[in-house]
Amino acid sequence: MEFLYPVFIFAILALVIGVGLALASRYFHVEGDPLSDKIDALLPQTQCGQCGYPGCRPYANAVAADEVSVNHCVPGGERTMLAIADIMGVEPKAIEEEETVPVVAYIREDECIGCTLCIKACPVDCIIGAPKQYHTIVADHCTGCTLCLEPCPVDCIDMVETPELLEHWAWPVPGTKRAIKAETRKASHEDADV
Amino acid sequence: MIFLSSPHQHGGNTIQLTMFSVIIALIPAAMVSVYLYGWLAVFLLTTCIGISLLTEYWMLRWMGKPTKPVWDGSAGLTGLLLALTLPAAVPWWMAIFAAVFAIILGKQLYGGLGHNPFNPALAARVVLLISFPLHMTSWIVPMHMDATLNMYDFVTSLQFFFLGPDAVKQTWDAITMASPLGYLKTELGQGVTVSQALVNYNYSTLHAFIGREAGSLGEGSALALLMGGIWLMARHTISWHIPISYIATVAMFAWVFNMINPDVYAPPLFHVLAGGLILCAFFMATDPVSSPSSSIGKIVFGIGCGVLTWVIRTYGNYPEGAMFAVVLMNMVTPLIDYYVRPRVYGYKRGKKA
Amino acid sequence: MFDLWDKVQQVLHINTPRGFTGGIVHQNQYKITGGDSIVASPLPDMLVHPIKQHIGDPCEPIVNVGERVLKGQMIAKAQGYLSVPIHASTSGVVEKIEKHLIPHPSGLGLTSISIKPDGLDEVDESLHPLPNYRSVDIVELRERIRHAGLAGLGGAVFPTFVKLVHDQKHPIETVILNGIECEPWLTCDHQLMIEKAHEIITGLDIVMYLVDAKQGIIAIEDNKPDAVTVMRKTLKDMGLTDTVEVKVLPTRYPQGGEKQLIQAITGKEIPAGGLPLHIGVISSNVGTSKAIYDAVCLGEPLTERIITVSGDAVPKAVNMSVRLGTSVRFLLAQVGVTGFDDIKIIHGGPMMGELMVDADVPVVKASNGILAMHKQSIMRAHHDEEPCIRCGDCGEVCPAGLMPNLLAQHCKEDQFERAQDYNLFDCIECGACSYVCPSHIPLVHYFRYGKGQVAQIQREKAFAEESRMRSEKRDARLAKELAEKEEKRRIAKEKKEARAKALADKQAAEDATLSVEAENANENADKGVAKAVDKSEEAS
Amino acid sequence: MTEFGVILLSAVLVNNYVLTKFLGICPFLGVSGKLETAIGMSFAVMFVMTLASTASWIIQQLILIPFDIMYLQTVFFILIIAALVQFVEMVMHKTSPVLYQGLGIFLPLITTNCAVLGVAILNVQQDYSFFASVLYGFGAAVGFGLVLVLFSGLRERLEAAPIPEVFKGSPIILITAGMMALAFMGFAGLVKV
Repeated sequence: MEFLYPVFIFAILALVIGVGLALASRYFHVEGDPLSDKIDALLPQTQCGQCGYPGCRPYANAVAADEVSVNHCVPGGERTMLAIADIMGVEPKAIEEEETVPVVAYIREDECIGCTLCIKACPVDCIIGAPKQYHTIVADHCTGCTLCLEPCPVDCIDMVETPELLEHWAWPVPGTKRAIKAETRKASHEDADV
Repeated sequence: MIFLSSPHQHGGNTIQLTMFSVIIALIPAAMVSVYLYGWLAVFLLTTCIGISLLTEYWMLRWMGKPTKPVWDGSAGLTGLLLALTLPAAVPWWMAIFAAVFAIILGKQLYGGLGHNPFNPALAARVVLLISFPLHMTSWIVPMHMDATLNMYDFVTSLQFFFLGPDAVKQTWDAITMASPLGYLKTELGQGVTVSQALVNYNYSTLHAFIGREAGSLGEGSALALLMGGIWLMARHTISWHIPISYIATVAMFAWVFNMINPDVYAPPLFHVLAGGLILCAFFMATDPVSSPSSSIGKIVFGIGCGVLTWVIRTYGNYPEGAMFAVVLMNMVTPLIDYYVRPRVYGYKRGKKA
Repeated sequence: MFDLWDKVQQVLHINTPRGFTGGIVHQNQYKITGGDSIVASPLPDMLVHPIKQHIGDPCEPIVNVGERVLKGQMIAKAQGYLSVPIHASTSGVVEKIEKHLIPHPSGLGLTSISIKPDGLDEVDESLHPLPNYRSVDIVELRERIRHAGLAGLGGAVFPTFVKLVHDQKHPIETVILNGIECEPWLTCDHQLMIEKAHEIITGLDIVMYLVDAKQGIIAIEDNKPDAVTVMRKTLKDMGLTDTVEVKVLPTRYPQGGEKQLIQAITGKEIPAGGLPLHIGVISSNVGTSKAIYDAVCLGEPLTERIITVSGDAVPKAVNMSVRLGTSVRFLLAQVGVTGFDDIKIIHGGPMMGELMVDADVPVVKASNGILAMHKQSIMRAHHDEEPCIRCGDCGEVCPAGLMPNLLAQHCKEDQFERAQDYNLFDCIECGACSYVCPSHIPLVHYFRYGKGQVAQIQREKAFAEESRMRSEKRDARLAKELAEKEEKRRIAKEKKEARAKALADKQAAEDATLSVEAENANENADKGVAKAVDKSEEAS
Repeated sequence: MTEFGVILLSAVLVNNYVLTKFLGICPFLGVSGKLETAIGMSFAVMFVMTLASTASWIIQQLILIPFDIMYLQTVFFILIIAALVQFVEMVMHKTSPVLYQGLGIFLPLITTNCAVLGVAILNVQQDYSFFASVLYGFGAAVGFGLVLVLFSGLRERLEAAPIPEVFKGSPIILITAGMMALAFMGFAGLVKV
C-alpha cells in the first residue's frame, strides 16, 4: 500500500485545486462577447453583404467567434481589416477584392417605372418613393452597397462616384501617387475655362 | 504639379553635412592616436574605414539599392569610430571582422541608415570584446613611453599588424601594458588602495588629459576629444544634453562614493578622464539614430549611461563599462522616446490630450 | 527705459531669454521689399469673390447675375455665427456666380461671385463713419466690425468680432498687436506700420475700448527698427504712451503665431483647447487693426488689403494695396512676371503659404503675400526624402513641444491613434521642423496627411453609426410589418375558419332538410341539389 | 538583507532568464510585437512566477519532502503552475479582454513556459529559504518582463524599418535578441553568486 500514498496525495491536491478553479470560474464568468461589439464598431455598416453574411453585425459575430477570417469586409478596405486583425491578434490578410472608389447609387428618374423593388432592397432605407412614382435616392445616406441594382427591372440605377468636397479634401500621403491627380485637376480646370 | 506642402524654404542642413562634421571633429583624436601608436594606428584606421565603405557598397549593391548612401559619410564615420575604440594590438583580420559586422549586422540588415537600434561601431566592439578578450584588453605601450621598443617603424608595424607578435620577435607581455582602469581593477582586487594603485601605475591626471596614457586608439587624449566635441556642440550638430548629463552622472557617482570610501572607489576626475568615457559621451552616445530624440529624453539617456558606466566599471568583470553602458541604453531608447516626452504647449507636464 | 534696454540688446547682440519654446532663426530673411512704399494696384477687368474667405461657415450670395453693385456693397451675407459677410471691392455688374479656383492647395473650386468693374468705382455709403467711437455702444461697434467683414488679416482669417467679447468671466487685461511678420519675404505689415501708424494705433484703441483692456502692446521684431521708431513716435504724438507700449522682440520664427507671441510677451500659455481670452489676452494683427479703423472711423468695409508681391522670379517686388478679388495672374503681371512655365506661385509666406495650382486664383482676405519663385528654388526645398536619422532637431525647434520625427513616422505608417497620442492635433504647421530636417522629410506634409485621415476616419465612423441606426430602424420596421402581416393573416385565417365552420353547419343543416325533401319528393331531387350548390357558392 | 539584494539583482540582470539562461524564449519572441501586450504579459508572468515559486516551495517543504516523493517534483510543479495560469487567464478574460486576445495562445502557454518551471526547480536546487525563493521568483520574472518590454520597444521600431526581405520577421528579431544578450554580458560579475 506504500506506493499508493503519492497517488492519494496527488489526487487530493488536484481535487483541491480543481474545486478552487471551479469556484474562480464562477466568480470570473464573462457575460457575452465584448469582442464582437468592438469589431462591429469598426465595420463600415454598409450592410452590403459582400462578406457573405447578411449584414455587418453577423459578420462581426462570426469574426469574433473565429469562424471566418478578418479579410472579408470589402467596403471597409485595408484599414478596417488591419484594425480587426489587431483586435483579434492575428496576422493581417490581404483583401481579395479590389478596393473601390466611394460611390453612391443614382436613379435615372425618367426611366424609373415606380416598382418599389429597390426600396425594399435598400438596407438603410434611403430610397424615397411610392408605387407608380419616381424614386429618388438620398445620396447623403446611401452607403454604396449596390444591393438596389439587382432588383431593378429596368436597370435605371447607376453607381456614381461621390463628388470631392473642398471641406473634405485631405492632403495625400507624400509620395508619387499625388502627382497624377493634381495634374489632371489642373487640366480639368483649364478645360472648364475658369 | 504635385501636392507639396509648406514650408517651401529649407535651412540647408543635410545628413552628409552632419556626418562629415562629426568626422572632422574626430580628426584631432585620430591624430593623437597616430602620435601614440605610429603606423599601427594608421593601419587600423585605414582598414576599418576602408572595409566599412567597401562593405556598405557591396551590401547596397547586393540588395539592389542605390549605392549613393555610401558617400553620405555614415559608413565612414562608423569605420572611424570603430577604429578609435579598438586597441592598437588588434590584428588585421579582427579589424576586418569588426568593420564587416558593424556595417552588415549593425546597420544594413536593419534597413540601413536611420534604422539601426544599436550604435554599429559599439555593437561590433562589444562582439570583439566578448569573443577575443585577450586582444581587446591588451594595450600596446604608447610610443613615447618606451622608446627602446622596436615596434613603431613602418615595416615592423606592418608585420605585427598582419602576422602578430611572433613575427616581430616580441611577446604580448613585452609590448603591452594595462590601461589605468584595468590596472586599478586588478590592484583593487588584490586589496591595494586606490591612491596606492595609481601611484604604482605612475598615473598622472595631466597625462590622461592631454593624451599620454595607454588605451584604445581614440581614448588617449581627452583634450583632443573635447576639442572636437565642443566644436560639434557649438555647431549644433550634437546637443549638450547627452554628453553633459552622462559625464556629470559618472562624476557625481564617483565623487559621492569616493567621499564615502576613497580606498575602494576611484576619484571623479580619474573616472572622467580614464578609458573611453569622453569618446563615448561625445561621439557614441550622441549617435542620433540610437539615442532618444527629445531633449529631456536625451538627459535621461545620459544619466542612464552614466549610472551603468560607473556600476560596470566599479562592480563588473570588465574594467571599462562605457561601451556596454551605451549599448544597453540603446536598448532603452525606444522606451525613453515613448514614455519621456517634452511638455506640449498648453498642457501641464505629464498630462496627455 | 525700454528704449535703452533694446539698444543695449541690439548693440551687444544679446537676445532676451527665448520668448517662446523652440523656434528657428532664418539664415536669410529675403525681406527685399522692406521699406518700399505701398503702391496701389490698378483695377483689373474682373474681380472674383469666393463665398468663403474666413475660418467658419461660408456666406450666402445675396446678389443676382446681371445686378449692378457698388464698392463696399454687401454681396454675400454671413451664415451662422462664425461667419462674416463679403463686400464688392469696386462698382460693376455681377457677371456670374459659379465655381472658381480659390487659393487652396487642393486646386478645388468654390462658388464665387465674379464682378465686371464698370470703372466708376462708385462707393456704397450705407455705412456711416463713427469717428467718435468712444461714445458709441460697444454692441453696435462689434456689430459694425462684423458687418464690415473683418477677419484676421495675418493669414488665419478668424472672424474678428468673435474675439472682441467683453466677458465678465474672463476680463481682458492686455491687447497685443501683432506686428511680428516672421515669415521671410513678407513685408506688408512692416510697411503698413510705417505708413499707417496712426490708423493702426487708433484701431488698437477701438479694440481696447471694446474689451475694456487696460494695456496695449505692439509687438515688433528687431529686424524692423524703422517701424519701431515710427510707432513709438506716433504713440507719443497721440499721447497714448501710458497705456500702449511697443515691445521689441528678437527675430525668431514663428514668433508671429498667436500662441507663440502671447507666450513670448506674457510668459503664459494658452491652455489646450482654450482661447487667448482665457488668460486675459487678445491679439490682433496690425493689418486687422487698420481695417478696424477703416470700418469704424471711415465706414469702409474690408474691400482691399496690403500684399507683398515678391519672390526670386519677380523683377520688381513691391508692397501693393490690392482690391480683394484681383487675380494673382493680374497682380504678377504688374510686377513684370508674364511667363508661368518655370514659376511656382506661393500664396502667403514660404513657411506656411501654399503652392497654387494655377495663377488664376483671386486675392482673398487671407492673402498676405504672393511669391513667384523659380521652380528649381522651390524644388531645392522639396529635396527627395531621406531616412530619418532621429537627430531630434525637429523637436528642438518645435514651438508646440512635439516630437515631429516620431509623429511623422506614425502618420506615415497610418498609426493615427499613436499619432494622436503624440498630440498630432497640437501641431500648428509652422514648418520649423521641416526647415531644419537634415533628411528633408516633409514633416508638415505628413502631419497634414494624418490630420486629414483622422478627420476622414471620424466622418466614416459617424456615417457608419448613422447607417447602423438606419439599418436597425429598417430591421425593426420590417419586423413590425412582418408581425402586423402575421397578425392580419391570423385574423383573416380565423375569420375564414369561422366562416367555413358556419358554412359547414349550414351545409349540414341543408343536407338534413335535403334528405327530408328527397324522401318527400324524389323526382325533384336533382333540382334541389343544384339549388343547394348554387346557394353554397353564393355564400362563399 | 544584502543577501536578498544580491538574489534580486542577480535574477534581474546578471543571470537574466531570457538573455543569459535562455529560458522562456518562446513568449519572449511571441508576444514582444507590441508594447502594451508585452507589458501585460510581463505582469502576468510576474504574477505566475512569484506565486509559482511560493507554491512550489510550500509543496516542496510540506508535501514532497515529508512524504519523500521528490521524484514527483516536476509533476506536482506543473500541476500548480497550470492551475495558476488557468486562474490568471480567467481573471484576465474578465478584466481585460483585449489583452486576453492579444496574448492569445501565449497565455495558456505560460503553463509550459520553461522559465516558470525553471524558477520552481532552480529554487529547490539552490535550497533557498522561503523568502529567498519568493524573491528569486519575483526577480526572475522582473528580469523576464524587463527584457520583454525593452525588446518590444525595439521591435516596434523595427516594424517601420525597410529590412531586407529575407531578414524580415524572425531572423532580424533573433539577431536583435542576440545583440541584447551580448550587451547584457556587460553585467557579468556585478554580483558574485
